[in-house]
Amino acid sequence: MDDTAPVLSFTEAARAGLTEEMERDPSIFVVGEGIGPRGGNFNTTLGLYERFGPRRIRDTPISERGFVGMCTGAAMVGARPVVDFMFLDFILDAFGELVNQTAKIQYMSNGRIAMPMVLRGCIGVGGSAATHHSGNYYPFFAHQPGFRVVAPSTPHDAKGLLKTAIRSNDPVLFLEHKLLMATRGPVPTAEYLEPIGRAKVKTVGDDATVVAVGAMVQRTMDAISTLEENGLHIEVVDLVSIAPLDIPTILESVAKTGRLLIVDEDYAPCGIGAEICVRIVEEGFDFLDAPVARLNGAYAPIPYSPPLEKALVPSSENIASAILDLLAQ
Amino acid sequence: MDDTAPVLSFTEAARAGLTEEMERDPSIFVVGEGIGPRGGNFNTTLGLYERFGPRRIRDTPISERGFVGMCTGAAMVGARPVVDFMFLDFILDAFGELVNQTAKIQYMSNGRIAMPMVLRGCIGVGGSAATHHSGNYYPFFAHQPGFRVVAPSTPHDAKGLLKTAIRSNDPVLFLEHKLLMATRGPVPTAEYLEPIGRAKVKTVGDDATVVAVGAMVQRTMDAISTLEENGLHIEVVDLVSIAPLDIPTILESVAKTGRLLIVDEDYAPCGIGAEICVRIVEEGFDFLDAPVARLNGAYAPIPYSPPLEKALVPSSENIASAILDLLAQ
Amino acid sequence: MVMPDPLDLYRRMLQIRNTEEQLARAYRNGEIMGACHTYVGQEAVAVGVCAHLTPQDAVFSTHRGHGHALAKGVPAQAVAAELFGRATGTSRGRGGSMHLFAPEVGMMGTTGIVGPNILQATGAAYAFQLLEKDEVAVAFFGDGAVNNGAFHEGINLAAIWGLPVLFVCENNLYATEIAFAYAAGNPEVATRATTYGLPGEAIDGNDVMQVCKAAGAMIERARQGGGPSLLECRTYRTRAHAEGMPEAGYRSQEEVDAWKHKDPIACHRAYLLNRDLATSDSLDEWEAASVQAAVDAMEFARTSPWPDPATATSNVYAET
Amino acid sequence: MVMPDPLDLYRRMLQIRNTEEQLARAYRNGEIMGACHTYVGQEAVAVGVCAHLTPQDAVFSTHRGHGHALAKGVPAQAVAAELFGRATGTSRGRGGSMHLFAPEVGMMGTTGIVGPNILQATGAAYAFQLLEKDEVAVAFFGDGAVNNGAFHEGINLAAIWGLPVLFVCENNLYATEIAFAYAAGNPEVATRATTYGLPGEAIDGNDVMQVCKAAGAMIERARQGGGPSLLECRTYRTRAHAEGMPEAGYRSQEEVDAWKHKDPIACHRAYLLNRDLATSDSLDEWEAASVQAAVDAMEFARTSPWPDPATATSNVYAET
Ligand SMILES: Cc1ncc(C[n+]2csc(CCOP(=O)(O)OP(=O)(O)O)c2C)c(N)n1
Ligand SMILES: Cc1ncc(C[n+]2csc(CCOP(=O)(O)OP(=O)(O)O)c2C)c(N)n1
Ligand SMILES: [Mg+2]
Ligand SMILES: [Mg+2]
Repeated sequence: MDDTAPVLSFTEAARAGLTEEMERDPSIFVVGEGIGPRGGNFNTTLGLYERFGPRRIRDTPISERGFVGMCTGAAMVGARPVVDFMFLDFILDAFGELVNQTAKIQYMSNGRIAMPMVLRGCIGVGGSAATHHSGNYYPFFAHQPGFRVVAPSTPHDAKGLLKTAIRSNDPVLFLEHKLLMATRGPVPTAEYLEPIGRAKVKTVGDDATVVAVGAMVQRTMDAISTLEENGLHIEVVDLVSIAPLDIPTILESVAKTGRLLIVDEDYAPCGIGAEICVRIVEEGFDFLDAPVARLNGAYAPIPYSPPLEKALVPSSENIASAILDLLAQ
Repeated sequence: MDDTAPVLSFTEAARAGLTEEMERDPSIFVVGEGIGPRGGNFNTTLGLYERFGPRRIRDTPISERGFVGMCTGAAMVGARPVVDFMFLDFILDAFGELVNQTAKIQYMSNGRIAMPMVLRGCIGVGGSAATHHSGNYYPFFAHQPGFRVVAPSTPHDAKGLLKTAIRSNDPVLFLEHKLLMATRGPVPTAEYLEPIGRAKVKTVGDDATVVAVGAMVQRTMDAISTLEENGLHIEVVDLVSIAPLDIPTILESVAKTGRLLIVDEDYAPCGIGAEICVRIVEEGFDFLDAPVARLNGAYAPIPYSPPLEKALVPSSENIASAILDLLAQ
Repeated sequence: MVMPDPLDLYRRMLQIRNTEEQLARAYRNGEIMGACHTYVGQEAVAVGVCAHLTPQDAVFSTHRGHGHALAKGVPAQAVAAELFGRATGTSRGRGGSMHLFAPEVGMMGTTGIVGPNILQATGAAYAFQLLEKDEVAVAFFGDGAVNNGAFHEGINLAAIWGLPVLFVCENNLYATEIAFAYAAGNPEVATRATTYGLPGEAIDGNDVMQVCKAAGAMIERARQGGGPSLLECRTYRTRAHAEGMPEAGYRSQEEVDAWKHKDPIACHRAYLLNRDLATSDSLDEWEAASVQAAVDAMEFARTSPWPDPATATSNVYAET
Repeated sequence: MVMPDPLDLYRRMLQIRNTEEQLARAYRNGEIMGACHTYVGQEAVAVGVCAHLTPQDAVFSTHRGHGHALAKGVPAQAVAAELFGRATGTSRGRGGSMHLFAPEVGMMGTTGIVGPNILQATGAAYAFQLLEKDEVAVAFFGDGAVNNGAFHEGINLAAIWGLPVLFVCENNLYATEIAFAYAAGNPEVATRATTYGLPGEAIDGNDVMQVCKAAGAMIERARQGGGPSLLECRTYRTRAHAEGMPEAGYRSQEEVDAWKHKDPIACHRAYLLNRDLATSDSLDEWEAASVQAAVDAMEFARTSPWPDPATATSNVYAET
């Protein structure tokens, strides 16, 4: 990656991408609570109200179902809405609109109506946000046909993927983990797009493959640094795209390492790790020298108190020992 | 099973269970659209309005979010609501209430508030009901901690499980496949309860294990009858309980057969088959003589036209050939 | 506001009525599957409203949407073929009665879920305002939708942003068999407009001229930037909630008969004859022609090919 | 209706105010995490309403719920300990500020999601009616919730079934920084009651005696089977939306100052003194005692043990 590139935070990078796209295409508009003059609870739209005005940067009432259904209709006649949920938890009040309408209208209209719509929000456990502001929820949208889902882990990917999401004619969930928003990294000034559906190999290794999602990517990098001192070479794959999954990249890695661990903060049952596991079993069973392993957040609503919250999410120590267990098999 | 037991339809059996429980416990009430004098779109409450009156058999406006949230509050102070959605598709408008409230309040209150609530509805593909009346959705509720989910495939289990669901202090989804509602079978007159969380072995065999869900159970039985003529012995497991999963029963079968196919009408990604696969890989990898296989409905919204609708759902021919493929591995 | 030709209104109502009578027969024959909700008795509403719309204006309809689709200009053959599940249908048989999409004439869909179309019409209006177009959006919905959160949130959003959308509530007194008087704390719909700060009016939804006048004024207002309105059309469905459903005794025969006497087509026929706008012979001729066209539409559907199962998973995504 | 002792109302408001001032300090010290929304300026509402409730009556509150919890009788220590995340908190530290549950005194929860508590209060009232209990349910919610579908559906359900529930809207003019006048097509809340067919009244929410009178009558009515009511309390939060949030210039200093002059505690103090119901010395003594109690509550929380991480997954299900 270009080291001379300016360093931006995840949020700044995503905002730069949004700004570029809004400059390019006047049919793009953003709705959400506090995204107007305030610039968004997480500064996702800071300064954009002044730049694009109230019709394109629209503060809403607390009507999640209403404005999601509204944006669905706006997309049906040619506008390109971006829904900024602040916390993604609030998307659940619009779930009926999304699953029965947004996701199905392209199909039901036989492809004559497009559905260009971005649904963005803050996900994940951290900062004692407690159970109504800590959800992940992405398996819901990976299960239902009609959605694309991305969870970038770097500022670079945040910018490139948000631009791609906005240009997509499919509804795309753009997920921003609360622990990543302030993280910083190089972001090229020249325009670029990141494709939806591609995972990224972060470190090359042949002892085991670890696929990590979102905030778990850096935590996994921390975990393997200690292991590398002991001569273990772990291939870390940043999943990046939750729907569709980049199975070829994971398969290629597992073909080499024979061992796979999926690290996902979200709940295990019917989660993304389960889907990756079955896909690898279906397509690469003979590569496997050991059972595929999952490391997930504990199966409970997210508590507030720091020691409880901490206990539910995989730590780098948990990840390191899960890798060692996998290698011991 | 008792052959002298009277033969009832799936719907009659479930209704008998509901009636017994309502006779037993005056804190049970049912809400839904058309469940009053009309007796329910699927006769789920036929005759019960006359028997229990309007407060216990309550017709509602089209306010799914409203009455689900209402029932959540009623359960919090000691009533035992049963929500009858008619078509389960309508539950999605109440998804925020269910995931953020119903499923979390026992935990957030540290177990001081119970959540006895049954959510029942018709699921599945059939009869050209089209995309808004054909959903399955159960992986959503299997992913989120706090729910129990059952999908009985026989009148016997429908009655026993609905009674258990009503007595449970957890929110339980009771799913009734539209193609099963009219099917008939023996139902003992003596009271009985079926436990949540137990799968049932329908046929014993040692060549392969097939786990089937809901309407796929009978279709799988049809499929293996042809195979048995060719001397193949398939062990068919009726999953019955989607959350929690009865992994021990499946594991025991796979230990014997070494081969596993999961047949599920619902979508594959992050579905129930993926979760069963990863659990068996985690706990029974060495039992497996071949990759675990899934057979699911095609990944698309459900269309209306019979030839299209038929094309999306596994047929007994599809199941038979999937079994042969598995055996050929 | 230009008032449409009363004769065209009559022709259009006839087309809807006769097409649906044929669809109902086809349903009894098992040629139409799933749920089929006819619009019989409510034709004046769709026809009176859509008479003011261009093909670029966007209509969002309900589970009871055959009349809205036909009034918006979707060919009867395409509607019939869709209900017959054929490749020549509006969605090549994917949708059926509750999923009619014809964006080429601004028919943006019917829905099997009560409520969402109110929000989608609000959204189309948002796009029209954003992109500075002259188009307006219309949501048709029943009394049953009024108790749903979508009504509350959608109308409020349209009101605060002054969006060019008309909300047409077809109050036919029942949601399936549940009376609006039971389901709502207040039996009126139009007066609720004050709660959201937009104009509201209740009219006789069986009088196509009245619908035409009221809707025309509200649509013109929206087109000129005057914002949304709520129009309550008091009407009645004279057939069962859905074809094949028994009349479970939730409404009296007297009530049904009284409304049948207010049949919108019969009333409008009288209007035309009283004003010498047509002769009964000419109207009888149209009637015969309309029945024939409806029969032909069924035949078109009946003889159309089934969709190819290989296409069952196409168009789930735009990029595929 | 028996009017509560005005002195008790004063003591309770003091307790809420002083406890929250201490909580705000603890937040600045980093002893309280997450989001902390104070009730400062709105105390008269919770106190005036809850003065009429028994421990069996059920209250369902919002993200701004400390005042409701304290007014309903949850000990300040338990509230403070919960916000400190300690094992001695109302939910042993699981919930924090937005998830306060104390069913033993009828505090059925605060919520981090706007809307659901309106529905849950309706449901508790449904259960009370079904089980023929004398209890009533109360939902507190802000002006922001009024534009949400939960308001529309919940109030309608309560109205059509005559449920014993009181809906208390604390209209403090803003939802975060979004003015209700912008977010709603109609700036009034109480008048919306006619849309749902239940009684509604708008009052000065900073006058605890007025709140007490209005709420008392509505609660008595509900208890006697008279059904639900909607009470709009016009009030104001004088602190930021949440602790640590900047006042982003969405409201003028003049407006804030004007409301600070209408501070409910200062007004009620004047009321007590004017009527010789208390001496300023005695009120000063209570003030000092109240501050001390609040400080002690913080100390209790501060010195309480952290919850055991091993308990982090208990009580997800009843049967485990
Ligand atoms: C969210 C939702 N809940 C329930 C249904 C089932 N349903 C279909 S039509 C209908 C009644 C609709 O009544 P109304 O809105 O008055 O329209 P009408 O049938 O009278 O034209 C119901 C309850 C549905 N389609 N969607
Ligand atoms: C469904 C939902 N959307 C958004 C939020 C974020 N949020 C928390 S408080 C708040 C404002 C609430 O305003 P109001 O109801 O007036 O209560 P107040 O804060 O003024 O007491 C918002 C938008 C939320 N908690 N829930
Ligand atoms: Mg109706
Ligand atoms: Mg407010």
